[in-house]
Amino acid sequence: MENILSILVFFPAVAGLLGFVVTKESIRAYGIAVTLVVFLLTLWLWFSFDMNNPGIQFVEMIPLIPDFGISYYLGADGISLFIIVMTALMTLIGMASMGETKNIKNMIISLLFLEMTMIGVFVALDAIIFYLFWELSLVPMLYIIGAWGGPLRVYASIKFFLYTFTGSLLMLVGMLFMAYIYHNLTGVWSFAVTDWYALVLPVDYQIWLFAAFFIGFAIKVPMFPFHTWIPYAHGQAPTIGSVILAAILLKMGTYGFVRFSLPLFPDASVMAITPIAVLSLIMVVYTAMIAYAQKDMKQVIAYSSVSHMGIIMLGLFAMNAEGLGGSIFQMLSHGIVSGALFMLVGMIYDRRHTKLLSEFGGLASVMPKFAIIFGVMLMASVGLPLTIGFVGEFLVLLGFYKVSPMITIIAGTSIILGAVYMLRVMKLAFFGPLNNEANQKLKDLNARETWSLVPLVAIVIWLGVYPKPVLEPINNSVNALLAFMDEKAITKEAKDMIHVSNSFESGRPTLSIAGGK
Amino acid sequence: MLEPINVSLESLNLITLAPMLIAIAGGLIILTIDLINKKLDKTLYVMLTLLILFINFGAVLGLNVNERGFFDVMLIDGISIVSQLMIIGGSMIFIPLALTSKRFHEFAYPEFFALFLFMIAGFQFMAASDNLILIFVGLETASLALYTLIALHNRANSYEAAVKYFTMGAMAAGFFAMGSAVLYALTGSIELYKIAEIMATRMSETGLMIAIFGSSILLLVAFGFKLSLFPFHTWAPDVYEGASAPLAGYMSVVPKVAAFVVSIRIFGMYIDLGLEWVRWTILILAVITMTLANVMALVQDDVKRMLAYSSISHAGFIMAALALDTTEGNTAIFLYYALFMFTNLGAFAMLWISRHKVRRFHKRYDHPFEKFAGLIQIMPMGAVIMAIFMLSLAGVPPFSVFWGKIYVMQAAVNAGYIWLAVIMGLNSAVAAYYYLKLVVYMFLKDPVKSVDIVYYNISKPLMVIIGFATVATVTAILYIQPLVSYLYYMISASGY
Amino acid sequence: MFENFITSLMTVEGFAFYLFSFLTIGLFSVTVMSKNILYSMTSLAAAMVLVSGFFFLLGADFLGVIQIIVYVGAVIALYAFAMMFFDATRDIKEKNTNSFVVFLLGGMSALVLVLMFAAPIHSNDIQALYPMTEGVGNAQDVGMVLFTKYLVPFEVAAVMLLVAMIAGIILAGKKMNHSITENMEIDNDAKDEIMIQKDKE
Amino acid sequence: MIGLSHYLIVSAIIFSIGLIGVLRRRNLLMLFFATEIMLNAVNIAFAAISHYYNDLTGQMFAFFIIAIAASEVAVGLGILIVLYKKHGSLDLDDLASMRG
Amino acid sequence: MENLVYIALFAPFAGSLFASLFGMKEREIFVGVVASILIFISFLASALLAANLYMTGEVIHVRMMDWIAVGDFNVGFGFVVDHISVTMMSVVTLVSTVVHIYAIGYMDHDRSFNRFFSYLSAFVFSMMILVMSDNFLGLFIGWEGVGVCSWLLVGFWYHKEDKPKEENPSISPSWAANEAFIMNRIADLGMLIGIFILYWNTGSLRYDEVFAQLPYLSETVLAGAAIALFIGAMGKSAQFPLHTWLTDAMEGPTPVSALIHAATMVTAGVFLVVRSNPLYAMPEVSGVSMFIASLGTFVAFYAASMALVERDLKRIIAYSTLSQLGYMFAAAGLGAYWIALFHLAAHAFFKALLFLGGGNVMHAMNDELDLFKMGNLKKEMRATWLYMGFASIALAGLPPLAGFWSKDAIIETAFNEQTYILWFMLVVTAGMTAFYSFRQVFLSFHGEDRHTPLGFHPHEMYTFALVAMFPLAVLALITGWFMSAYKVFIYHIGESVQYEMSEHTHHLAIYLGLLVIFIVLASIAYAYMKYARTGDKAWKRDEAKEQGFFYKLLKNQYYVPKFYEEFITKPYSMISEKFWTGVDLKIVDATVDNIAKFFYTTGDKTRSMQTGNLSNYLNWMAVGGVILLAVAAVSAIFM
Repeated sequence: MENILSILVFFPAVAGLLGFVVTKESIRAYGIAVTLVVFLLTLWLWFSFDMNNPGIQFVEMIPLIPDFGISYYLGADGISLFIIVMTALMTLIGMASMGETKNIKNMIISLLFLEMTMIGVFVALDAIIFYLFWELSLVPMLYIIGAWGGPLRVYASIKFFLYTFTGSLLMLVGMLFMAYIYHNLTGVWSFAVTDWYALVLPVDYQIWLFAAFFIGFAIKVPMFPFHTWIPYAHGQAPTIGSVILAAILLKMGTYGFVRFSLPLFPDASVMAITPIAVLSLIMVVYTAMIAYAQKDMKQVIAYSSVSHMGIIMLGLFAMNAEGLGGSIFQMLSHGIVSGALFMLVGMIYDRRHTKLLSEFGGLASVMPKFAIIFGVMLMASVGLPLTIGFVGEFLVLLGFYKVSPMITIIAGTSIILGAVYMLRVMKLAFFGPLNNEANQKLKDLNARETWSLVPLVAIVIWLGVYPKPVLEPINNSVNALLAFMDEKAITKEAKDMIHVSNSFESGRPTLSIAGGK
Repeated sequence: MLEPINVSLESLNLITLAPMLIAIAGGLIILTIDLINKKLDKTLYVMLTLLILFINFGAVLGLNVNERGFFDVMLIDGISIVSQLMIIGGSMIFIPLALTSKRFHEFAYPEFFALFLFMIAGFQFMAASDNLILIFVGLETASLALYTLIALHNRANSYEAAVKYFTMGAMAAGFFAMGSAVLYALTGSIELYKIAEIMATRMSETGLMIAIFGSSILLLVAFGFKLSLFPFHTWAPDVYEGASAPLAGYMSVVPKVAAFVVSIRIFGMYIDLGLEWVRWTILILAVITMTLANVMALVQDDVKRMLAYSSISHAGFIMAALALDTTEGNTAIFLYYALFMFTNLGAFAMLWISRHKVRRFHKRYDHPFEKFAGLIQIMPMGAVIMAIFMLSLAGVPPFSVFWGKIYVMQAAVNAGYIWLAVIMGLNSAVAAYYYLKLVVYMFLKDPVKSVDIVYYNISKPLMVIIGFATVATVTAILYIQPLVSYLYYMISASGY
Repeated sequence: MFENFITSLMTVEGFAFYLFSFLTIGLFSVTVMSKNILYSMTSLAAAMVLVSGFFFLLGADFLGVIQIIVYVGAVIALYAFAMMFFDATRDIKEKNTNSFVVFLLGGMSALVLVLMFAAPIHSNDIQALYPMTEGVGNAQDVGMVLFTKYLVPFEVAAVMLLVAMIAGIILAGKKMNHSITENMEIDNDAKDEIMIQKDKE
Repeated sequence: MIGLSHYLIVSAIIFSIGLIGVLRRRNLLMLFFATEIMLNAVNIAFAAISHYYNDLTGQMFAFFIIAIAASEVAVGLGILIVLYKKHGSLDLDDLASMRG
Repeated sequence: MENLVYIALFAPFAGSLFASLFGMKEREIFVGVVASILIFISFLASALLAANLYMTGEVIHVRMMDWIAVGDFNVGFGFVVDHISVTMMSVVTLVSTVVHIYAIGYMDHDRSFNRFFSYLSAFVFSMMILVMSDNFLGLFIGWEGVGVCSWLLVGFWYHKEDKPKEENPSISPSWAANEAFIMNRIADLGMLIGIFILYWNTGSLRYDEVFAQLPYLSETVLAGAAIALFIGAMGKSAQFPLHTWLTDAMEGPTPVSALIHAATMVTAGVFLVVRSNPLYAMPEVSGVSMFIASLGTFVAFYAASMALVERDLKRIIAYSTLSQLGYMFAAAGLGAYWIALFHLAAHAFFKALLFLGGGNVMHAMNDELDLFKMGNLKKEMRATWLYMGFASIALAGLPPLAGFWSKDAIIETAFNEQTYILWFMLVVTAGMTAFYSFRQVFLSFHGEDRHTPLGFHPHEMYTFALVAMFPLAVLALITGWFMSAYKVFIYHIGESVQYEMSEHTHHLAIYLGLLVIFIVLASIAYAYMKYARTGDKAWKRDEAKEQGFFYKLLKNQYYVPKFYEEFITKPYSMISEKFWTGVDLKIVDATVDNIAKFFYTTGDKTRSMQTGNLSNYLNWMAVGGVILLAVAAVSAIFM
């Protein structure tokens, strides 16, 4: 199956189309079956992935519009591989755990289309195809938020759509300009990212292009001043919407940085370290504080997402394998953990139809299973070692320490502030006496809910204890990326920066000793 | 004494006239049939028209590139072929929209179809000539027919629309004539290629620049009116609102294609002469047009009117491509319209099938947003199709207009106008809001009144047309490549 | 400048030109300014006749004749009929607000156009494409060109006139009095609409 | 001597008068008059240029402009008639049901 | 031997998993029993390893598997059994075993009995990782692990309500648990930074490799790493100013306090410093070490002073723990790492004993902890009285009990290092320690019977629990006797732990010891005079004194918690709220919305341009045309 990626992309879409035929009663089973197949396919992808090859694999390339230089160009490397797997997993689990009953058919079909676009984004190697899936992903999400959301759903969904749309249009201009430069230098039109990689751009071009791509990605991430759509989107979205949004859609932004910004504009990326670090710091600290002030459980997690994305952003610009690899790992970890947290909040919402913290208290007494799983996810969220959350966060901070100890120390407060707001939620919702009468008869998780969460708990712990199967391919690809950036960088400052952030400081000349061998 | 003139039939190259003659003959045939038998109904005429257009289309396809005919009055170059094909294609999509399940006034007239064919002939003449006289006559033929077609919808709004369009059109005609006069005064010729030649020799003369600029502005007023460029766009929303929905959709594409061909010829000439001033004037107007129309579309309460503003905005978008005056820019114009045509006509057709004779939802509007509220619950298929058209118009890939958009933007970038591409991008973002508004109404709101049916005017032929438009919109990615290479070939072959 | 004016007045051509100019400008002004539609139309007709004077002056005899026939004979007649139809002989109440802006615009356009035309637009290098033949009547000359080079526009103009005729006939025709578009009774399925759309509540 | 410019300037002035009429008039019929004036002005210009270049093309143009003007009148009046039947007025100010 | 390592490590984990299987079920005694047995197995394994190490001197390194490997960073799960870790392992597992058994009795009536054991065993597992790891990151796993388990255990009675601070200084178990966790997190950040520094400068996190690199490192790096790691230690070991959580953590069940907040987790900080002794022994970081010693001494004194006036039985013990931790840091900071470690072990035994005794009292008094409501309990609780008295003697530092040997060595060290101020303070603190220990013993077990009038009917603890405490009592007695043997044992580690008194001190040692003993005895006597007597001379509360400045200062813990409340917690809440409502909603979000609104209102305004009036449209067109013409004319003229 050389064309596994195409199958992955189009299978959900075709299934979505066929889903129109399936009746309302059977659609949920249909959706779960389809996403399960997709997930199995992604697992197959993983197992047939050559772990030692840092390059792009499963490449498919069909010229689509040669005159524009647009081709149907797919491929996956160690960086995208696991995001794809996670996409399939979270869609599957999200769908399995879904409590919605209204218009379920439309929901399932939208989700299937959404899955197509998400996988598409992560496998696309042609800028236009990437953009295509990127934009297309907004549509089902708009529908999901807007049709099944809370009272402000329309506002939230439009805000989500327009905000991202605006940013990505500027990114599109950047892409077009990039293609133009490519054409100028080579005489050939191409939007293939791998072709673009070969370009060595002058620094001022790099800066402008970086800025254009930055806007698109930063809004999606969402980075600090552009983050205000996310509390609305999360606050209003139905559970499944939040899960997908937090787990996968946000990763599109960070993935974009890895796929485009870093390798294409190494010098500009190095220059951007400080500004981005500052923005990330604001994200980390400021949104963590805002999360603390929230009254709505879901908003806490929404803001915490932003805070965690700050950490991811920081890692991306650490310019060393530790930071970058950690950052990519953190994307997975955040996807799973925040997804699970949103699912948990959704489950309590299904029971009580409120997410206000003040309505709860003492839930641990009536819903122990729920409390335990929430606790595990909470601990993963605050980065407890041996949970998935630690590995990424630790590596990011470790990596960035080399770039700037001061910034790392401030960013490191995320482990404190994260604990502060998460424990507040835990305390307010789960601890204390069970005072609210409405809560006294709450049922603990049912089988469907439990079994959709247990795999996540298992992953949280498995990858916390033994992240190697995931980290290894990421590491290979990240090392290749860094070597590539180093080679491509034209300014001395950038080269120095990459060198410095990848070397040890001591008088010891070699790096032969690597801990624990 | 005048010498008798000997002209060989071959040198006239009569074949270049064939397409228009077919259309005119078709119109006459329809009139004749009507004279013979008064009882025939619109289905016959629609199909006849379609067949005539079909022959016309074939005739255009059979033309060779870069030929002149009939004392060089006719100019069959790449863009004239391409634009004629688009004009006919658009018309072929339009005309079956007459076959609604309800009856509307204009389609009861066989003359409607005759006028329609004459109008197409007029557009074809506009496109297939660089002689200002023929352009003018063709333009007026088409325009006069169009005014009538609008008025024939026969209700207060359509008269108002027709009057507004007509009056402003008359003024624009005055400006066109004046502009031509100035060009004639400058060059002693009214054939554009000649004008360009002579103008080039006179560029260095002192004191002439005012006349050259002036002529460009006079012509710009005339074509700015046709292309609904700010500040000559004011007719557009009202006329679109007053006209029947399919005609409004038609107006936003076909007449503009014809007008763009002429504009490319005229303003391309100015810019080629090195008059950056003209380029900047057009660019600025284009930018204002797209922005202003977008902003105004935001606040509309009626879908049709919103689409009218959006059409203005799209026209501004394309006008900017024109100002680039590169082969890519010119290709972009046609590509954009080719893609826009399916989507926009589809969207208007969707409005058309939802047309009720009574205004149940709003005193003034036929298609207020409320009408479409909760459509997904009432008619899911219709809602999805409409949403696809809206998203396409908003420039969401992979739907057709997106490809036009990136081609235009790429053309802008390639010409070094990155700021223009950025403005286009931002405008698309603003535009997304109002397209989204309809999507939001359809998908995210509950029906205002418990209406069982919105698409009341639907019929099989309309379904076919809409289906076709939908398929063309969705599968654009598959045919872009041949389309672009064909267009690019044709346009570069004609030297633009 | 003024001397120039005086000397040119001395010639027949010059005199005629100035006479026609002042008269047409004056009459057209009356057309534009008059509140009475009758005055307006009469002065328009008169001015158009005078315009044909320019044509004769410029040697475009055929054009002059056409001008008189078409404008005065056809157009003005049409207007006259229309005027009677509209019963518009009475004074028309017009709210001519913003007249300052109007005149400013008019003035400005006049100024710019005059500036344009005052430029040395006339070039002696220009070779006439269809020069007037010496010793041949203008009508013949025009005919020659019209039926060779401009045969196609001519035919298109014929179509245009046909369009105008059809348009005029059907628009003014009786069939327009009842609008099918708005009238539901004409529609066979009118009932459906009412039935189908009945509110559920 | 009367030069080309003289004619052109007259033409320009008449054109502006027409323009003023178009802007000023609220009665549609009168407004149509004004458009006729504009076209007539152009005709003068064409005839004059034609004369001074000794070229027939200008006359051709003028000829077609006359034809166009005539057609416009026919169509315009047709529209006016239906409008009048419906509205009972030709005043522009009564004709603003579509706005915004 | 490797298997023993794994058994020692994973037996508690197995216990935890086993218990968690029954976590949501009704109380099952066997859960506690199984967990205890598994911990005991772990203890046996640890003891065997210790014995083996003692016999063969062979340090065992085990690498279980890879963990994180990215770029040059490669850390696995590796464990080392050397003299330091084996000491800790033995102490931890031993105390844990006792506490487990004890808890079967103590938690008898709790409906979450099973859950308790799963937490408790998980804690032991984490602690074992902490002590056994052969690299800093592994230590950090355990470090955080014990933090979480402590959070779970402190907040074990999560359903208790929040009380105002005046009523209950720790507010509620869940509050105290969160406080402990967050405080520790602050310190953990420091520790992480230390790890980063070490990694980027040595390329590794394994102890042996890191320490091998130390000589090549610059002073700033060394000092930075030392400071950062010590910040981590400060949190775990509740050193000032991160100490407030420890007393609040007394909200947890008493076995938890015994195990976590006395014997094991809180000593992790000391362990870290001892573990990193090559780093702290570097001459470049002597300043840091001195600071550690000074801070330790200060905390010893500071905590002891607060204990003087405390009424809450458990809090007094908590303060004493704090104080003893101060001693340990003083020793470690002065370079006497092995003495610190030795005191750690000895302290673990008697302090656990003390806590368990306190637990007995609590059990008897229906969770009432106010000393002023007790008195003369020895008549109902003889065994407990004996245990507590014994432990208090050990704590006070009277020979021949363990406390004497180890504490005296620390005081001697301070003298030996010629840091006489420290020495003096430590001596004073020793006296205070004796006073408050016995104040507590006398107030609860001696004197007037104040509890019967209040309606308490104390009863002795289960016998098996009392039996289980016996090993601790024994150890509290005998540990000190093995000090020189231990010295020999631990000297194998390397030069940096070796610490000998100088000749001069050696001579004076006996007098110094006697001085301390004298002070301690005097303090005990004073306490007896004040609190233990009955009848007329029985102790009465002195309200006036309780209003005194010093009393209130001490009672309110020097107002440190209040300071945190007022200057950190509340402002944090306030700023957060402001950030949200004031900045995020009103500025950041509003800007975005306003941009959108701007377009919308522009649309609304320009809409009026479309008047519907044809005349206007014509005007627009003409205006446009004429202006463009004018612009054309102007630009043509100027070109």
